[in-house]
Amino acid sequence: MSSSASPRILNVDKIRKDFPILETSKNGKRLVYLDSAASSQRPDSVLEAMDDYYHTTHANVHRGVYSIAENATALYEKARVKAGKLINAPKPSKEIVFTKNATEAINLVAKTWGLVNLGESDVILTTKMEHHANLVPWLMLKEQTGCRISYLEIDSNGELILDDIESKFDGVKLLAITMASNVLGTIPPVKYLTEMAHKNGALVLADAAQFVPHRQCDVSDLDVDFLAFTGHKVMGPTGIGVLYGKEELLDAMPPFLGGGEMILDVTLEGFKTNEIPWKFEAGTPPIAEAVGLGAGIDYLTAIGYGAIGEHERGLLDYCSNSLKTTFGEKITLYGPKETTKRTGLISFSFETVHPHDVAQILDDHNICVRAGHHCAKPLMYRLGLSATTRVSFSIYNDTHDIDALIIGLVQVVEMLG
Amino acid sequence: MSSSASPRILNVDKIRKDFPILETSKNGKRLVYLDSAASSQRPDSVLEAMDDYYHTTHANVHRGVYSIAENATALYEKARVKAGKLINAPKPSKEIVFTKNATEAINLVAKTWGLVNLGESDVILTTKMEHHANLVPWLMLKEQTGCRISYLEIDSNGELILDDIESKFDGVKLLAITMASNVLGTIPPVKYLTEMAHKNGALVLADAAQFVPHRQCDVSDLDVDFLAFTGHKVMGPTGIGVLYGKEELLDAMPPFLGGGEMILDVTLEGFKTNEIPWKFEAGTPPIAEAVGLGAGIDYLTAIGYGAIGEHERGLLDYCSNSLKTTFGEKITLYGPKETTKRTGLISFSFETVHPHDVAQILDDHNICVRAGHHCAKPLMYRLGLSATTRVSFSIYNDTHDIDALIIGLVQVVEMLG
Amino acid sequence: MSGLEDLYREIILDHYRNPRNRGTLESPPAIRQEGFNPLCGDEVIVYLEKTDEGNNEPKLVVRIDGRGCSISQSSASLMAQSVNGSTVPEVRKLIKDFKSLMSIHETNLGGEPEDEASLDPVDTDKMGELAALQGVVKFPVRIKCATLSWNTLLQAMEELEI
Amino acid sequence: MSGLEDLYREIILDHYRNPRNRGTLESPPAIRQEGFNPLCGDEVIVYLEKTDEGNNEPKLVVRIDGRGCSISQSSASLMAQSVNGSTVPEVRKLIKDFKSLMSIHETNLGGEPEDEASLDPVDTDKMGELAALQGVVKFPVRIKCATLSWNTLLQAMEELEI
Ligand SMILES: Cc1ncc(COP(=O)(O)O)c(C=O)c1O
Ligand SMILES: Cc1ncc(COP(=O)(O)O)c(C=O)c1O
Repeated sequence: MSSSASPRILNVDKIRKDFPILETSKNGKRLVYLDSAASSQRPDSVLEAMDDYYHTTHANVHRGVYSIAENATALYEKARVKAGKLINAPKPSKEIVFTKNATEAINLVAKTWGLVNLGESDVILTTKMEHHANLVPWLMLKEQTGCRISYLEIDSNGELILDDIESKFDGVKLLAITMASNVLGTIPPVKYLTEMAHKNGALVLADAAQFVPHRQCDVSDLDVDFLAFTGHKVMGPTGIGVLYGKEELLDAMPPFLGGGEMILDVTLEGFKTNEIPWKFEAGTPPIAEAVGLGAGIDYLTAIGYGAIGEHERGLLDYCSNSLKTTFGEKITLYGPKETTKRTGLISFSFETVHPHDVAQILDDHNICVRAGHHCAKPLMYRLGLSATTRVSFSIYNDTHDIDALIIGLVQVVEMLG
Repeated sequence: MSSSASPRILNVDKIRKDFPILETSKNGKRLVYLDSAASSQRPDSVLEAMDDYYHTTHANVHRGVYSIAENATALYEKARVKAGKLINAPKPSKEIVFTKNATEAINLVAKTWGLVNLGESDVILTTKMEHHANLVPWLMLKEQTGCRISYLEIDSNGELILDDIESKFDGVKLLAITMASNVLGTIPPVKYLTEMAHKNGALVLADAAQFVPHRQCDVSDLDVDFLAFTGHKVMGPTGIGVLYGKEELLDAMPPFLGGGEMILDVTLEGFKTNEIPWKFEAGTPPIAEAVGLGAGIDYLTAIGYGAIGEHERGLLDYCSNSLKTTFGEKITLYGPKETTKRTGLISFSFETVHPHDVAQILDDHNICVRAGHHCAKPLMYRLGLSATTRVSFSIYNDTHDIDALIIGLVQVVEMLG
Repeated sequence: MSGLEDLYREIILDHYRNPRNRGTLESPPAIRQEGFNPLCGDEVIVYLEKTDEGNNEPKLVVRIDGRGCSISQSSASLMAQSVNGSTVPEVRKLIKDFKSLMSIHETNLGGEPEDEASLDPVDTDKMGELAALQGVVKFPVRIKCATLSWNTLLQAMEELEI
Repeated sequence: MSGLEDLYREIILDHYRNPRNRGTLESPPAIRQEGFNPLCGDEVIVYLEKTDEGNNEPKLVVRIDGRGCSISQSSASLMAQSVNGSTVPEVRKLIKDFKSLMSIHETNLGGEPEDEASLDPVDTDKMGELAALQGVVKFPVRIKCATLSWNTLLQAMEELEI
């Protein structure tokens, strides 16, 4: 067991001081936050960056000639470059579009590239472990265009079944795939599948919402065509998401929303669109949120993906071992067996206790876990479940959090088991 | 002249203390912010509300069983009710949809209600003084559906020409109209036009982005069907906007973006949409931004629209008189002559100096004004201009700001006139 | 712990572990109505039928399927127990009382009450075992669990045009 | 004030007040190319034609229409003055030099330089009056004003297939 694995890699006690919410308590019990996959907490440097922006610089961007407006624009565009560099985008200032969240980023592609490029004979290939954000936009597109959607199956470990994969690409125009399942933690072989897709003339959209917070993401290496992630899961604020798209694709796409900023000219009859990325950013963008996201990215990269990954793997091992040792047959853990094949989260279920009740009783211990379908109902149907309980880790979690979890779960089983 | 009008109504010195950015200076000159129509500054209570939210409560909303998630949800939904009450929505918890900005709010209506309800024989009636946000979405809809767009003309005072108005509603399915022009300040008679529209079987969408910051907005009285405004102009943060829609209309509309939160069920084949307003809020919403907007609304309403209006009318009078007295024939002011018919902004132009140069030289005095087409190019074409200079007022402006403006403009004319 | 014990009362745990009226009815003639809790994906399927009582008021027959947490499933079981064999007016009264029991907190979540009448005080003594669900109001998020089967019942009644 | 005086040099104000080569050319044969500055709506219309010089390199003829601020209009006037009567290779060199003069700050606005070569130092002595626009780089937002006519020229040259 690796009970001391995490302290060796990250100084969690020091990190926690940057996150004031983790110092709060309820009925004398400190907050144990094990729901970072839903939304991470953010260090104070993020809030300070936003407050500082509002205190010294705020003005609307791209349209002002005066100094604070210029500075606001520069800060906003700098955040864009930072977001692009985080995922190694070749041309960050053109290929990064700020959206309101990852969901909007994926919808943007569906409603621009998708509407123009897909027809009745085309197929969107996806998987049975997608988050609704990477599924419902395609189901809507299916309604609009008559295209078909096909699904890669998963095996009992929650890994994609890749047998006979070449044949799955028949008629496929787009592979829309998660880079890390928010329920199972599974990390599919996106680079391999992208090669396969490209060989078969399909593009690839990667949903990296659960990947970017945990692992180094390199779009240049992966060669995916589109990629989405979301600010509030990478220590940034709510209200901002990121779409990466290859320059030539973004260039060729029709605009998404109409309004200020996305146009070059408007007459009573029509309009000319602006250059990328602004073509896709109608209206006043999330300026302060971009600044905050930049600070979140700085914090994350200062710690480094190497340490983050190692830390999380340590917690994963510790947690799954503790769960299995404590609850044996009573508990089922989902997802890949090997920790190297997954991100830092564990979904599990008890035979006799519903996840909602698990979360409710844990809340009495001030422990935050997620219970439900995790916005992945098709996966739930596939697993034959209506819900699971999920615990997820970030840099501010340590083995004490997991020990508290186990104590709480013991009481759950006592009460309702 | 009403040089002392404003101090009597509002204690601007006290108000300014709530806005730290107004205490900053550049080269020994304090910031004179006259661009609130582009984006207002925000009181520290807004930033404190957001920081406090992140420090004590943050979690993803609507899906968590644990306390901080419940509290986050409650705060988010409370902000919705606050936004609804601000505009007197009959059912705030159902009829208010949070978007990323006003632009998205209008696009939402165009891409859901519009796509379903408009065809080749239908007309969208709008005006020649719309912001691109209330024009480009309809131009895009025209491309998609073949519907026509017709425009209400304006007279030389920048007021709508209402002669023979009944005939203008022929074939009209939607009147999309601003409640206050961001260039002219004009407040069109939206209540009267809404009656007219309804009599002729048309719905009404009101763009209240420039109205809600300045005047009491009452959707129950106006009876408009949809209304949009934006957070960053009402002392709220960036990254959030508001759509109001009548319950039965929102209920009947197809969803907008697809993803988490907007669904009841998802299978491999299709999905069932959630109830309003969540049906239109795909993905993680701008949670902290909603909390901040709520605090901004509290600040605004504590001051009260009565005082705000009176204060602004005082500044309007003072500023237009000063401009006319100082520059006489050299300057042209746009918009209605009577201050009661307009909001607190003035667009003007000098015969010989381009607005960009005006703003540049004023920036040297640390005075922020907007120069350009103000995202209203068709209006610019109509006025025969490529740009104007615009000054706009808020509760933290006083006559000193205007005095500084005049001094700056005198230098502008000296240098380039 | 007092809050938790209030939520997980013995009656509730009993109905969760031993749900009453579980099963299906042939549909048609019965109405089959699905209900989802978007929060967690809990699912309740209500089967509803009315008996032919000649000139007398028909009575309702209800069966429950689906799965979910202790609150949604016990509430469905309690609902079925109270509804089965009752007349339509009796059921309407039950629904009204149950919603009153729950709706107080729904308001605090930021909503308007559905209608003012729903805020009438309820006499929990007359509600029998149903009153055991009262502890739920201290846990606003769980109200949706508790009301799921009732809302589904209402939809089924609409379908039955009663 | 030193920054401002650097921006509004005498040469610039002169070209703003008395623009050179203003007018139109019949199109076709000339290319008519519109350019917009999305920031402010400034508009430059470039008319471009090449002369027939027999076996020698053709020369370019340019006229300017449109309206905008002192920087965009004086830059257009300065551009027209330098381009008129020059050969295509000469104009390409001019464009490159001018962009170098400007592009340093574009990078700081968050963009990548268009290509590395554009960062070569320029010899402003050889640029004549054009060098007066150098003060613009201190005002990043105005770089778009200054480059508007040049980008529009480039597009017109593409249309002319030269
Ligand atoms: C009249 C009007 N409508 C709509 C908008 C758009 O607001 P936003 O950019 O926040 O979407 C603005 C502000 O720019 C405006 O002035
Ligand atoms: C895998 C995955 N994709 C997409 C999303 C959507 O992110 P957001 O809600 O910020 O749009 C999430 C998070 O909920 C996720 O886990």
